[in-house]
Amino acid sequence: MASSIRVRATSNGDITEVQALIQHPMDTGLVKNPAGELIPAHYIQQLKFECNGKDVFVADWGTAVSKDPYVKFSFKGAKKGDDLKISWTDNKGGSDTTTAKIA
Amino acid sequence: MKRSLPLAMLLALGLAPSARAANEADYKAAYAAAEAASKEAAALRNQWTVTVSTMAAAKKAADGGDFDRATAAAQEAEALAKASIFQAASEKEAWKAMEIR
Amino acid sequence: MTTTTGPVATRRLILQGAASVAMLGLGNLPFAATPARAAANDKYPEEAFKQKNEADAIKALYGKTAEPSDKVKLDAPEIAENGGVVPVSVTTTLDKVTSISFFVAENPFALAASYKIADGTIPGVANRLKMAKTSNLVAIVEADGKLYSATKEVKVTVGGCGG
Amino acid sequence: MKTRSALLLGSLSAALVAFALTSPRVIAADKVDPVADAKAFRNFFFQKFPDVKHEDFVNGPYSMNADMKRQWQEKEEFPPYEFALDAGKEMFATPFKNGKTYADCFPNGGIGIRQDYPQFDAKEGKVVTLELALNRCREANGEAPYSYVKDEMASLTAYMAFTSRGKLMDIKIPDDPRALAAFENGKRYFYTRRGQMNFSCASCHVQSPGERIRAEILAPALGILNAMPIYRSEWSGMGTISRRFVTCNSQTRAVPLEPQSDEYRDVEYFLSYVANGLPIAGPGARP
Repeated sequence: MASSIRVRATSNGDITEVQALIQHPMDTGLVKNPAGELIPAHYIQQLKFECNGKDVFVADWGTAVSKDPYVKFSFKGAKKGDDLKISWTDNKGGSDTTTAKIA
Repeated sequence: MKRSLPLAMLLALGLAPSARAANEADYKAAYAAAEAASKEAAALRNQWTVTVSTMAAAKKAADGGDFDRATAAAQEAEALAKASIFQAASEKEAWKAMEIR
Repeated sequence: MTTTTGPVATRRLILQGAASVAMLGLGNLPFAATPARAAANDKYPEEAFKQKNEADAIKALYGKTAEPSDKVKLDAPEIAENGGVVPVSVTTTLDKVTSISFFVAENPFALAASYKIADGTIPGVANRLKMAKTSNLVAIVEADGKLYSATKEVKVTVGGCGG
Repeated sequence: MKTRSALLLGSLSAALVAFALTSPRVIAADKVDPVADAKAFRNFFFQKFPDVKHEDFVNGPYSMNADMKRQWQEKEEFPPYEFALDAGKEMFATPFKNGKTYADCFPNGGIGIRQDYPQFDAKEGKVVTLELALNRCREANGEAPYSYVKDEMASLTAYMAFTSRGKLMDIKIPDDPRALAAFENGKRYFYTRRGQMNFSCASCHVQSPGERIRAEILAPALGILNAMPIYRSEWSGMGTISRRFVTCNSQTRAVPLEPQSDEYRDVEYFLSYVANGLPIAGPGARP
């Protein structure tokens, strides 16, 4: 199955801009399904971006992050072709990881 | 304002006669009338969602034995169905008024 | 009601759901002794995400209070296109930034997201948050150990004409 | 207040224009004239919103409100329909059990043809929409049809729309009385009031585009289907044209018809034809 993480890392000069879109329901645990039962909470808690062995960006998420979450940030110190490792874990122990080349 | 006056009167008329407590027979008659009007509206492919939900409410009230509320709901459903039939008929020509020419 | 849960109904369900779960949450609040103000290390700030209102959440996460600063530029819409997907971003000219967090005051749980900024990472982030209703959106930036904040009100309501 | 008076002025001038136009056309009222209808339809919107670029009408509410447009452009950097698009591309290439694929059912292998749909099928004497053609292709190859309102159909149409992005809508009405009747039937459906709210499609999308219904801005009817299928934050999911028609009906408290029933196919035919010449912008993201 294709990875749940779509990432676009483009570098110009010393700054690499990273955009990530992750396929995840991000259920808050406060919503009822049509049958009236509460849909249990199921959301990504931590998302890590690692480059050249260093965590350049770590996101701690709560239940208020949108479904199919999106995040954008930039960082210095990487160049074209470097590997950017992205991994997330959710409150049910689910996880996924992918590696992208900086374009 | 002018158009909705007859509708309001229609509704009021429907409710007034059942002064004494409605019994199952009243409910059955009211529900049958509502069902006929609702089928006609559906046949004209112009049914309203509120007609369907009011019919369901009528049936639920009847199942619970509350024939007063059931008859009132059935009569309201009939009025709603009749309004949607009126709408379908009047719109046969009325739509041209809005057309961009 | 329509076959699928109409948009209005889901909003109401969310609010009702919030009340019931909140009661539940209080019942088994772990009174673990771990210091609430875990420094911004790798650990997931469980405690902070459990706080209802914004002040407690900030204290649980950072252990200090913030002062508004115009060096923190918070960008969010006047009227949210949809409460489920509100594009929000923050940039700052402050330096030595170690953390950026977003709080939605009126949400069931105020803390929405918190980011650890390594040195060499540009202090700025864009993301999409959920907002239960019209609320103050607060962005907090931790720079050189001090907290700076920016606040903006975002109007949120449902769409459509009823159904 | 400013928009209110602009709206008034707009509808006043439209009424004048309409009045001027009707007199010569009253005689020809019963003869269906799609070309004149389309021209009048487009001019109504071009005059009502003179500073909206013609091709921008396909962006619906975002052509009407700057703040909404900014929120949209931000989302378009990494749009939420990205997953549906990838899923659609994969599904489109996956062969059926009998080895054939969707490409065998469509001209040009199904790539870059969205702007030609819906088409009038002379054999059947009815309008065939893209969603219908996809399901017919599946059934012809022994596969079960997809629901018209669920994600699979949305993913497929999202991919096919993506391959036509930028191409101009190009709907043809053959000189066949049944095709003209279908166009007229679609036009009638568009202007007919329904539901307890007593609204027609035109009540919202012709009389008050740019106005708000609570959080949402109403899209102009011109080019309203060009960005279909759409990812709606409201549904936090993809929606096909069928799903949009069904939900619009329920909003006015009218019981929706079966997806892909004649009325829906004809109104899609009408709305697509009057948008000829405007670019395809699907898949779209909407509130």
